[in-house]
Amino acid sequence: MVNLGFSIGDLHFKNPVLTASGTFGYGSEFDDFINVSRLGGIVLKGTTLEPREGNLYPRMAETPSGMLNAVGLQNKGIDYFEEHIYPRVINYDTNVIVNINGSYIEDYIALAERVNKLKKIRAIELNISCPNVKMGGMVFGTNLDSSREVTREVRSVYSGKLIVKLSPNVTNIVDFARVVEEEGADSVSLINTLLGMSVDVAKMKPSLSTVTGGLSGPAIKPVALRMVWQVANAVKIPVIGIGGIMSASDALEFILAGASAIQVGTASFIDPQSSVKILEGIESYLLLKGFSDITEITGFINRTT
Amino acid sequence: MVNLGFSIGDLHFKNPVLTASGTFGYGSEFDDFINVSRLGGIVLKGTTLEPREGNLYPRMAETPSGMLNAVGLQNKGIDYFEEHIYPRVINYDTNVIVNINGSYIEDYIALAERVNKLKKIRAIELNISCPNVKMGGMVFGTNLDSSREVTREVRSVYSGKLIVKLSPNVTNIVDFARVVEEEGADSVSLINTLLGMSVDVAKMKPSLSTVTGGLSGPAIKPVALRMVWQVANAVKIPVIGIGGIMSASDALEFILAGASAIQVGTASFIDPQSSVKILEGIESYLLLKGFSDITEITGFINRTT
Amino acid sequence: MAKRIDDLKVIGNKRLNNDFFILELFAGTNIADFKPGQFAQVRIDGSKETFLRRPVSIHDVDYENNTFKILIQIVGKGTKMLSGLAEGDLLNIIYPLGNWFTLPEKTEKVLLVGGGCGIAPLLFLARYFKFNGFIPDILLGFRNNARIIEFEEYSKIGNVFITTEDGSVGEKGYVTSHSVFSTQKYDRICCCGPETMMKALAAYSKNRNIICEVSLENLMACGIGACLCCIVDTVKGNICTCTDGPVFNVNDLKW
Amino acid sequence: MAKRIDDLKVIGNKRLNNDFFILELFAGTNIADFKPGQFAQVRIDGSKETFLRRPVSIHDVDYENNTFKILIQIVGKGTKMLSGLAEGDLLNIIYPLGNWFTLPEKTEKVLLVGGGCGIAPLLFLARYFKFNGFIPDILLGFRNNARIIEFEEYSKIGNVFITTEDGSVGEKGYVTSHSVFSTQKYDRICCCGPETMMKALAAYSKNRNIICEVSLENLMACGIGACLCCIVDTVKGNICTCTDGPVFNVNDLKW
Ligand SMILES: Cc1cc2nc3c(=O)[nH]c(=O)nc-3n(C[C@H](O)[C@H](O)[C@H](O)COP(=O)(O)OP(=O)(O)OC[C@H]3O[C@@H](n4cnc5c(N)ncnc54)[C@H](O)[C@@H]3O)c2cc1C
Ligand SMILES: Cc1cc2nc3c(=O)[nH]c(=O)nc-3n(C[C@H](O)[C@H](O)[C@H](O)COP(=O)(O)OP(=O)(O)OC[C@H]3O[C@@H](n4cnc5c(N)ncnc54)[C@H](O)[C@@H]3O)c2cc1C
Ligand SMILES: Cc1cc2nc3c(=O)[nH]c(=O)nc-3n(C[C@H](O)[C@H](O)[C@H](O)COP(=O)(O)O)c2cc1C
Ligand SMILES: Cc1cc2nc3c(=O)[nH]c(=O)nc-3n(C[C@H](O)[C@H](O)[C@H](O)COP(=O)(O)O)c2cc1C
Ligand code: FES
Ligand code: FES
Repeated sequence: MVNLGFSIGDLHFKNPVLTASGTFGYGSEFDDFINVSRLGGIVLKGTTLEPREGNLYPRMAETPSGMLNAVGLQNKGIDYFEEHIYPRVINYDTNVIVNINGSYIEDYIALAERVNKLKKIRAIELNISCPNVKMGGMVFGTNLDSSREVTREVRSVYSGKLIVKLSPNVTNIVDFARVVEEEGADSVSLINTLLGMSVDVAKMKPSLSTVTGGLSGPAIKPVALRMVWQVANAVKIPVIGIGGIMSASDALEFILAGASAIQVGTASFIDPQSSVKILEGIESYLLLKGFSDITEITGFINRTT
Repeated sequence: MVNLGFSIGDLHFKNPVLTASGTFGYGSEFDDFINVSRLGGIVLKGTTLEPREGNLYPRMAETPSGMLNAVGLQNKGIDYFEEHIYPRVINYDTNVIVNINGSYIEDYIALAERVNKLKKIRAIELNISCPNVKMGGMVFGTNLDSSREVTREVRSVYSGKLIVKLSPNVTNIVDFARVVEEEGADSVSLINTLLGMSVDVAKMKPSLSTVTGGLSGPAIKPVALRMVWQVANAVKIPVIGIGGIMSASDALEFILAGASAIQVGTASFIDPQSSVKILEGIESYLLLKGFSDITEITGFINRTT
Repeated sequence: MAKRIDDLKVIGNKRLNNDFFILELFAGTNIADFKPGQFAQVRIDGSKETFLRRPVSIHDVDYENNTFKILIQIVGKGTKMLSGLAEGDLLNIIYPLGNWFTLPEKTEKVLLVGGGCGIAPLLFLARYFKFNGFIPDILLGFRNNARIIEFEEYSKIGNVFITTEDGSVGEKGYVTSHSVFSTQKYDRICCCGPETMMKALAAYSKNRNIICEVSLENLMACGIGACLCCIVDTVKGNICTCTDGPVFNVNDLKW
Repeated sequence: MAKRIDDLKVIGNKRLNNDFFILELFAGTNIADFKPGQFAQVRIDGSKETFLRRPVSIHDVDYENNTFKILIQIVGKGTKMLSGLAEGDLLNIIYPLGNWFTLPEKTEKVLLVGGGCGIAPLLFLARYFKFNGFIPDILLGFRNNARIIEFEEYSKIGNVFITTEDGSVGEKGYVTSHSVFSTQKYDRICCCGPETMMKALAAYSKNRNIICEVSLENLMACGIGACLCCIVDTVKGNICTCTDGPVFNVNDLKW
């Protein structure tokens, strides 16, 4: 038996495989395919204070080894969440994390306060990196001062574990990781999508209604991995790696580079069982290589190079 | 017949298909496969003042729909270039562009002065975006002040066309494009590679000797396209699109988004004939769609959205 | 109805014409309970450009032999790949997905209308209606002779009417201009095809108070309600084509 | 010698054992002029993970029938894909690339040494040497019985010696420990195989003033000298394995 667990402060995760916000619905979409409770955690679809309709169709385009999305945080708002989703989702025997989003700092604060009262939610992921909304989102995550301020304010009202999700669309992601660490974040997760675009050459117009959208999938893995490696070498809090993870081998790249855990995103669209397969693959790898605890390989490449 | 030509100031290019620096050697590597003179232009391998040995092996790793490289500007220096390469390369009946690189501003200036004397070279590409060297390169291209300064200084000594090659590893590439335009650049080319990384999970170590490297190929196309679209809408000088262009359709995405020309990079490794195939494909498309001049479609999507 | 993910064996690949082919898949003895209008998400292997699954309708189901069929039109890289599958190959598939056409509650005269690859779900739908006592009329539209797919199976179920744009078979023109609309009076129209066609039928139906259900072909990433990419703007707001659809009553759409 | 890019027809795919297979390609009547040690860059279609071409050595050339062969060891996604090629399939290939083993100028006793997939270039090399009047000894190393590839063809050319790591065939151990080195005196060794093996032979040769040429298998992107990814650190600085190699005199390497 190998120990796959890791912790953010005193919050324990039974294994390092989480699912990424916006790619795993509220878990139930996957009940027919996997036992969601086997996962280390699930991060729910991005939630806002008020209901949001998101962007116009078309919101999606396929790209080489990836996809663009411009969903734009469509969700039914926190009231609906509390009433209809929370009671259901807490039946999973895993850490359920709410991904919170806003247009103004006040939105983030109000949301964090609301989630703070949901006793079974022990962590939030502060999304300051959504590229698909006109206001808020990435605007916070690409400005150091705003990142600092929103983290500080949310920290002051939220007593659970605070994971800040970083934007890759910046010159130096390490600066952002350091700033949110200073302001009391318990963990950072990265990366959110890269801002991208595609054109329908036959129709001579942009593929997405919003012209630009967020790029995810294997295409972004090398960039994500580089950023995770940089950040893991710069902060002390646990780093959660995200970006193009399709297989256990992909996940292990992140872990070897310094990630304490990973999130499976777009992969769940291609194979709804990928998260569990990745979990099993990580375990096999550790057994094969003769390790008994995942922490023995976390950041392994940094010890030897 | 369709007109495919475009110009940077008074420098005319017979068509918009160029080859990207570092992926096309000095042209002769491709003589067996294509008639290099058919192209709109070729950008030569990055040149420095002194000879450089580049980085240690391994310098390359395959990634989903892309590759990482860490060549590190290996080249024989400007003296060798003048004596051995220049006399040969000018036999091509196309625009030959020298890609210049340095560790210090003085290097760029000295190089630009040298190239200024080579009468058959009518344009340089100022590479302030190489991610694979410890000093110079991307350090210039990710700092607005340095970008401004190096462009200004090179402009003051170089009388040919000055194309500045931008780094995608920044928060807002438009700022950089505007700054170099202000300083007298005649054109901008983008993007250089995205900083990425990969880990050899079996060997438990980074795939590249330098750990991080430059990501190129179709994987980066959506990011490149987004940046080209942003920049084309912000500057008046011609924009040259680069990044993951493998087919005429890919090239047309960039042109429809606002690029006056494109460069074919990594594609030449997969198919040494891609540049010419892309050229032919662009021509067919214009004929099919009933256009007689490429400028009719340059930035087409910006006119309708 | 639990969704499944399976590697199903291809037991037949029949080319209908230049553009259309039918894959027959063996579903095993515990074959799923399919409803007409539902679809599947098939995985495309073997191309660098096809990252996502491709949605395809359930074309026909044979509960006796535990097989089902999908009818595919070759339009791009993914469908091209699928056309190369041979007997014995495995196809990774998530199914059955989405909602289905509703069964009339009382006696109704039903018309099924399909255009292009939109005819795909209609065979199973026709069978299902007939099984439940409603013999439908079936109107199929094709671009021309070369695009026609065999409609023998449909003829066994109900009256079949054909249009081609060039008049080479059946009436000339679009389905929407077929004479059947002036000679017959329908209570219900079920439709799948190009959006312009469906919109025309929706307008026609609304004007006459005919119940009209259409099957939408929105771009999908996941097919299971997880990504919110496939939304359609309805009177209830943006809802998912893959879970709340693909079949919609036209009164719910903002057409 | 002009490089070419062609879609060549596969006329045979012969499986040698679990890991090795030989593809035979029809090169057309204007077959290229190959030299032993040269390689080709083959395009891998049909996998999302294989973006770059794969370099493979020219294994054998048949100028009478205008065909040539490549011998491939399945190690990952690309070689797996290639193993699935069938007669009649087309393979897109850039060839012939790189330099070649040098022919002795005077009478020399020559040993060819190959390990693993490094035996690939040796058959054509052996033929070439014999044709030019040098009958080589050939020493081949395999992990075990199961990995052995048929060496009949080699035996027709010169004396063949075998080692296996488990001793199941030939002498037990690595090629470098084979008794031939104590019983014979060679003027030249040509070698292709794992780096450790080549380094050991290089050291052996240098100590005894034996001419030693090795063929390197550096990672390549372009294969034609355009990317500078495949470099090897030599006494002349960093030079390209794909154009200045793959064959190097060990005295030029910093081993
Ligand atoms: C619920 C549903 C059921 C469908 N049923 C069938 C069916 O039974 N038979 C059939 O032939 N087709 C059906 N389609 C359409 C089919 O999914 C697309 O034709 C297919 O995805 C195209 O893939 P490709 O790789 O060949 O084309 P691509 O190379 O990806 O694109 C070629 C063209 O097809 C369009 N396209 C690409 N993906 C989709 C998509 N997911 N939905 C719609 N259009 C797309 C593109 O915009 C482009 O114009 C259905 C679609 C949906 C949403
Ligand atoms: C000049 C030259 C000649 C060669 N001749 C032959 C030959 O005749 N027969 C043969 O079987 N193999 C030969 N090789 C090695 C062959 O290129 C690799 O085994 C092949 O590229 C692996 O591809 P893959 O997709 O199966 O493996 P991948 O899935 O890409 O990787 C599997 C393993 O193979 C290694 N590998 C990947 N690409 C290369 C590469 N370009 N060069 C070396 N190792 C690599 C990886 O590091 C990894 O450990 C030669 C290599 C060179 C450079
Ligand atoms: C369709 C879609 C919707 C997403 N929605 C959200 C979201 O609501 N909140 C968020 O923080 N990230 C969102 N993301 C980003 C993912 O959580 C993840 O960071 C990104 O997709 C990179 O990982 P991947 O390559 O594994 O998908 C979304 C991604 C996709 C593809
Ligand atoms: C192996 C390699 C070497 C490169 N060397 C240079 C260089 O010397 N100078 C430069 O400006 N860009 C260099 N580049 C970047 C390319 O010119 C181009 O900007 C980048 O690869 C993106 O385009 P692509 O995706 O079409 O390859 C290099 C790229 C590769 C892959
Ligand atoms: S396709 Fe993902 S929600 Fe419908
Ligand atoms: S592989 Fe590109 S230079 Fe050798």
